Amino acid sequence: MAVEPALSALTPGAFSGTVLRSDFAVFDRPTRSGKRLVFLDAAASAPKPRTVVDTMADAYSHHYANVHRGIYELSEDATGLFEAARGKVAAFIGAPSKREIVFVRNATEAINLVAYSWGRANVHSGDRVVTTQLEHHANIVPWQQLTAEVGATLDYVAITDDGRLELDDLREKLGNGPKLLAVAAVSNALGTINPLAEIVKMAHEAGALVLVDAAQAAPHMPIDVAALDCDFLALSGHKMLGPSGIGALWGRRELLDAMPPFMTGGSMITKVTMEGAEWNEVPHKFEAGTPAIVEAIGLGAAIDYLTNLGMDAVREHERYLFERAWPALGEIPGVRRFGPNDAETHAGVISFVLDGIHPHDVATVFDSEGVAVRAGHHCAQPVMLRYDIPATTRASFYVYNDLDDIDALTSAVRATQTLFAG
Amino acid sequence: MAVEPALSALTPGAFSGTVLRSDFAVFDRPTRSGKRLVFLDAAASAPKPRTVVDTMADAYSHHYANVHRGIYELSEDATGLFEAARGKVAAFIGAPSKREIVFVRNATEAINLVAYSWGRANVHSGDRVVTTQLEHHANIVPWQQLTAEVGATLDYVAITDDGRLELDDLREKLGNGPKLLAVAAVSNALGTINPLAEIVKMAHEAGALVLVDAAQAAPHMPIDVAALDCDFLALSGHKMLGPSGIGALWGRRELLDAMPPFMTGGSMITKVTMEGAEWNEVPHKFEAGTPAIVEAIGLGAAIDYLTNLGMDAVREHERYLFERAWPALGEIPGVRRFGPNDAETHAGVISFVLDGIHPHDVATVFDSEGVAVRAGHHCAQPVMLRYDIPATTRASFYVYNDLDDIDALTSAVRATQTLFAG
Amino acid sequence: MDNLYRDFILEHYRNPHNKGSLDPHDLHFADSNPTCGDEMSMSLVLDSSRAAIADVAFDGQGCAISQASASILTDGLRGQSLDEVRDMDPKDLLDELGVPIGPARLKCALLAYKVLQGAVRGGEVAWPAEAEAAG
Amino acid sequence: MDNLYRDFILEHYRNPHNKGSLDPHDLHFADSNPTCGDEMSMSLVLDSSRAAIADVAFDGQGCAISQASASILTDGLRGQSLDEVRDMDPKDLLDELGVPIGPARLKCALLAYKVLQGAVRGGEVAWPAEAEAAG
Ligand SMILES: Cc1ncc(COP(=O)(O)O)c(C=O)c1O
Ligand SMILES: Cc1ncc(COP(=O)(O)O)c(C=O)c1O
Repeated sequence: MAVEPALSALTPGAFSGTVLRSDFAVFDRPTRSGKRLVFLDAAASAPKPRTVVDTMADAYSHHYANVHRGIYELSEDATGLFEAARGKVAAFIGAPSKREIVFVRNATEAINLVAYSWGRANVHSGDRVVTTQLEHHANIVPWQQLTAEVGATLDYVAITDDGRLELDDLREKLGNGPKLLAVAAVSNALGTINPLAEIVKMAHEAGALVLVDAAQAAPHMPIDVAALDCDFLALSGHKMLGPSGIGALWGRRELLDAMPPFMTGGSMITKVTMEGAEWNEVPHKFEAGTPAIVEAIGLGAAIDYLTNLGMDAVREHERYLFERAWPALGEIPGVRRFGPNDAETHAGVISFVLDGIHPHDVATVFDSEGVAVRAGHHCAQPVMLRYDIPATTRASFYVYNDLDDIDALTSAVRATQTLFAG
Repeated sequence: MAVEPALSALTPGAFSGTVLRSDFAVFDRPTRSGKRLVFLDAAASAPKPRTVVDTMADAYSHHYANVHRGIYELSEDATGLFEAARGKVAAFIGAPSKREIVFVRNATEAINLVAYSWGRANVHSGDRVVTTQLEHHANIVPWQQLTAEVGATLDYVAITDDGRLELDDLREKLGNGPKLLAVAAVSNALGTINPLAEIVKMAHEAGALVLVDAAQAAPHMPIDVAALDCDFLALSGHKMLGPSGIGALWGRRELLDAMPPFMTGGSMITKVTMEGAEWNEVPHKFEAGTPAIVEAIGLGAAIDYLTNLGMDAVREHERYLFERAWPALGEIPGVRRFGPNDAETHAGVISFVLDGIHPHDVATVFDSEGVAVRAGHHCAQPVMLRYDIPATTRASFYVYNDLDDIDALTSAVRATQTLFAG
Repeated sequence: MDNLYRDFILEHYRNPHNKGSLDPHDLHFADSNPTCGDEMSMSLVLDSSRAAIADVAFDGQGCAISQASASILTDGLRGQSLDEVRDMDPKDLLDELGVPIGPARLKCALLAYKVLQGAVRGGEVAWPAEAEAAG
Repeated sequence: MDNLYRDFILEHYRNPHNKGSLDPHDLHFADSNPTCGDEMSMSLVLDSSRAAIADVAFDGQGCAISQASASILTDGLRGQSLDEVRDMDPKDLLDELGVPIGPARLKCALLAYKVLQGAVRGGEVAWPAEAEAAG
C-alpha cells in the first residue's frame, strides 16, 4: 500500500512543506496540464524563494554598481553587500575565513579552477588522481583532461550494487599514493551520502588532498569543512535556492595562497606592466573581472533563508520524505529503485526505472500530471554504465515538498504504467 | 565658460536623458549627500532599467528550472527563454548564427576562454601575439600568461600623446607575422574609439586573427561582426544595462568548432566513459555546467531596451554629451583631459586629472556632491605608465545622462578645486 | 498527454517496424541523443543502381518517441533515392508522427532522422534547427 | 565631506611631515594600494639598542588621505620600540585621523600602516581586516 493520504496532514520533519510552498512564487503559476505543480527536481536546480528574488531586485534597483573600485556611495554599498555574502557562504560551510571563499559560476567552475590551477601546478607525469564511479561529469571530465594532459593516471573507485562506494577499492586506489581524491558528498544520480569523514581520513593518511563536490550536499544538510577536514569544496548556488550564475569554491588558505591564478584580468592583480603582472591576495586572485555581484548577494539571501529553517531541520524533513517515498515506490510492481536502502546514507534523491518504459517517457507522462521529475543519465554516465541502463527517472525533494507530493509521485507512476500497459 | 544651464532643456541627441532616468529605479534612491544622484560611471558598470529587473524577477519567480535537460514544462520554458536570449545577442552584434554565441560570466572570461582554448592549441614557442598599450588588463594579462607559458612573444602597439593607436607601430608589429591581434574597440581609460575596420583589414593581410574586446563598445554603439570581419568578440552584459554574471564570446563558427573545450563537465559532452569524453556541439562545448540562466534572459531584456532606443541614437546621444562636456572641462584651468579631441574618435568616456589633487580625492569630493565617477588606473596601468600618472578621474555617459549631469560634473570640478585651494 | 502517447505511437513502440540490423549492408551509421544518451544505429542496403534504398533496419534502445519515429521513418524509405533522402525535411517526419512534441522531446523525435542523414551523408550531421532550442 | 577633508587633513597633505627618504637606513619597505596603484615606501633608522625607532621617513605619491595618514603615523614613531610598532592597532590610526572614512578609502588611510608593518616584520603583511570589505 502506498502512503496514506492522511499522513499529508502531519508536519513532516521540522516544518511543513505545504506552508513553505507559499514562500515560492512558482507554485502560484498555472501549469499546462491544469494540475497543481509538484516539483520534484531540486537536484537539477531549485526554485527560488520570494526573499531571494526580492533581495536581488532590490540590489539591482537600489544598490547596484561595480564593486571594489568605486569611490562613491553606490559602489561602497554594492561592495558591502557582496562581501557580506562571501561571509555568509563562509559561515554556512564552517570556513575559518571568508578569504577562503572564491565566487565562481557554479560547482563545475569550482572544480575546473582547482584542476587548472592546483592541478597543473601539482600533478605531473606518472602521478595519480582518484575519483569515483558515482561522480557527476563535473567531477570526472576535468580530471580526465588534467591527467591526460600531464601524463598522469585517473583511477575510479568502484560502487556496490546498492550504490555505495567500495571502501576496500578506495583503500586500494589510495594505496598508489595519489595526489588528490575528488569525491562527491552526495551522488546526484543515486542519492548516496558518502561517509566523507572516514574517506577524508583515509585519503589524508595516504597523503592525498581531498576535493569534495558538495553540489548536492550543501543545499540539503549541514556542512562543516573544518570538521570534515577536507581541502577543497565546491558548491552551486542555484541548487540551494540561490540564483543561477553563482557558486563557490572553498579551499584551505595555504593551498589557495600557493596556487597560480586561473583566469586573469582586472581585480585579480596588484600591478600590471608590459613585462608582467603581480597577483592580488586571495580570494581576489581567483576572481578576474567583474563578478556576479547581485547573484552573490542573492546567494546570501538563500543562505539566510536556509539558515533560518536550520540545516538540521532541512535534512530531517527530507529524511522524513525519503522514508515514506522509498517504500511506497518499492511496493509498486515493476519499479526498480537505485541507491542505498536506508535513510542514513540516502539523501532526498530517488532514481528509479519502470520495467519496459523509457525514463524519458516516464517524465513526459509525469509532466502531464503536473509532476516535474528529471529523466536521463543525470550527467553521470559511468553510473548508468555500472547498472547497464541508459537512464533513470529521478525524483528529488526539498523544503517545499510534502507527503501530498509523494502521493502525487506514486500516483504518476501508476498512471504511467497504466497508459503503457494500454 | 561652462555649459549654459539653458541647454539642459534641449533634447540631447535622439532622446532625453531626463525622461529615460525614470526607467531606472536607482535614481529614486536618496543619496547620503542628499543631492540628486548624477551617475557618471557607466564604463565601470551600468545601472539596470526596470524592465531588466522585472524580467529577471519574473523569470526567477515563474519560469525558472535548469535548462536543456528537463522534460517538463518549466524547464522547457526556461530553455526557450535562455536560448531566445542567445538569439538576441547574436542579432545585436550581427552574428550569422546564434550557435556562435557562447555565454560566459564577463568579457574577462570570454578573453580567457580564447587564450586557454584557441591560444594553447594555436600559439607555440617562437610565435607572436600583439596587443596594445591602451588595453584593459583583461586584454593584456591573459596574453602575458599564454605567451609566457608557451614561449611566445607579446608585442604592444604604442599610443600617441592624444591616446590613439600608432598605426605605423601596429603595421610594424603585424610585420612580424603574429598569430593574433587582441584589441579593444573602445578604450575604457581614454575613451578612444579605434579604427577597427582598418585595423582588422591590416591584421588579416598580415595573416593574424583579430579578437575585439567590445566591453566598452557593445553598450554604446552599433556593432556588426560580419561587417567588421573580426574573428572573436568579447562583451560584458553588466556594462550594457544587463545583469552581472553574464557576458558573451562571439567567434567564427569554424574557429569555435576546431577549438578544444575550456572548462569541462556537464552539458558540454555527448558521452563520458571512464576512458574519456566526447564534446557536444558549439556553443554547448564551451558552456560547462549550469549556465547563468536568468542572467542571460536579463541580458536579452537589456538588449531589447537598447534596440528599442536604437544603437545609432544611443551613440548620437553620447556624442552630443561629449561634445558639450569635453570643451566645458577644457575651459577650466587646472584640468588635464586625456584621449582624442574629436567626437568621431572619442566615446562618452572622459578621463582627466586636476592639477595637484589626487584623483581619489576628486572622486570622494564628487561623491559628496552626488556625482558618481571612478578614480584609479581603470585596470589599464600601461596607459597610466604611458602618461606618467598614477591614476585619473573618469566620467562616463550613458542613455540616462543629460546636460544637467554635465553641469553637475563641471560644478563638482570647481568645488573640488576650491576645497583644495583652501 | 493522451495526445502524445496515442495508440498509434505506442503501437509502433511495442512493435517497431524494421528493427534489428542488416548484414551485409552498404551504409551504416550510429549516433546518440545527448539529452538522454540514447544511441541508435541504422543499416541501409542499396539497390543495384547504388543510388536508392532497397532495405533498411534500425537498432538501439530508446523511448517511445524515438522508437516510433524510427519505425515510421524507416517504413517509408524503401525505394527512395539517396538524393531524396538527403533532401528530406525533418518537419515532414514530425508531421507524420502527428502528435504535439514539446521542445524537450524534439531530439527524441528527430534522432532517427539525424542517424539516417549521417548514414547517407557519410558522417555526423548537426541537429536540425527544430531541435536546437532544446539545446 | 567637509568632515573628511578637514583643514587638519589638508594641512598634512600640503605639508607632509617626515616625507622623503633616509639613507642610510636600517629597515625599508615599499607597498602599494591595489585599488588605485598608489605606492608608498618607508625607511626606518633604529637607535643603538636596535630595538626602537630613531628616525623615519616615507615617500611616494598618493591622495590626501594616504599622505596625511602617513604624515600623522610617522610623527608618532620616534622612540617607539619595534615590538610596540608590531602590536599597533590600525584602529588607533583611524581614530587619530579623526575623520569618517568610508570603506572605499580605508586602504588609502591604512596604506602607511601596512607599509610600516611590512618594514618591521620584514615582508609584506595582509591588509588589516578593516580594509578588507573594500576588497
Ligand atoms: C575595455 C574593457 N575590457 C574588458 C573589461 C572587463 O570587463 P569585465 O570586468 O566585465 O570582465 C572592461 C571593464 O572594465 C573594459 O572596460
Ligand atoms: C554532484 C554534482 N556535482 C556537480 C554538479 C554540477 O553543478 P553545476 O551544473 O551547477 O556546475 C551537479 C549538478 O547537477 C551535481 O549534482
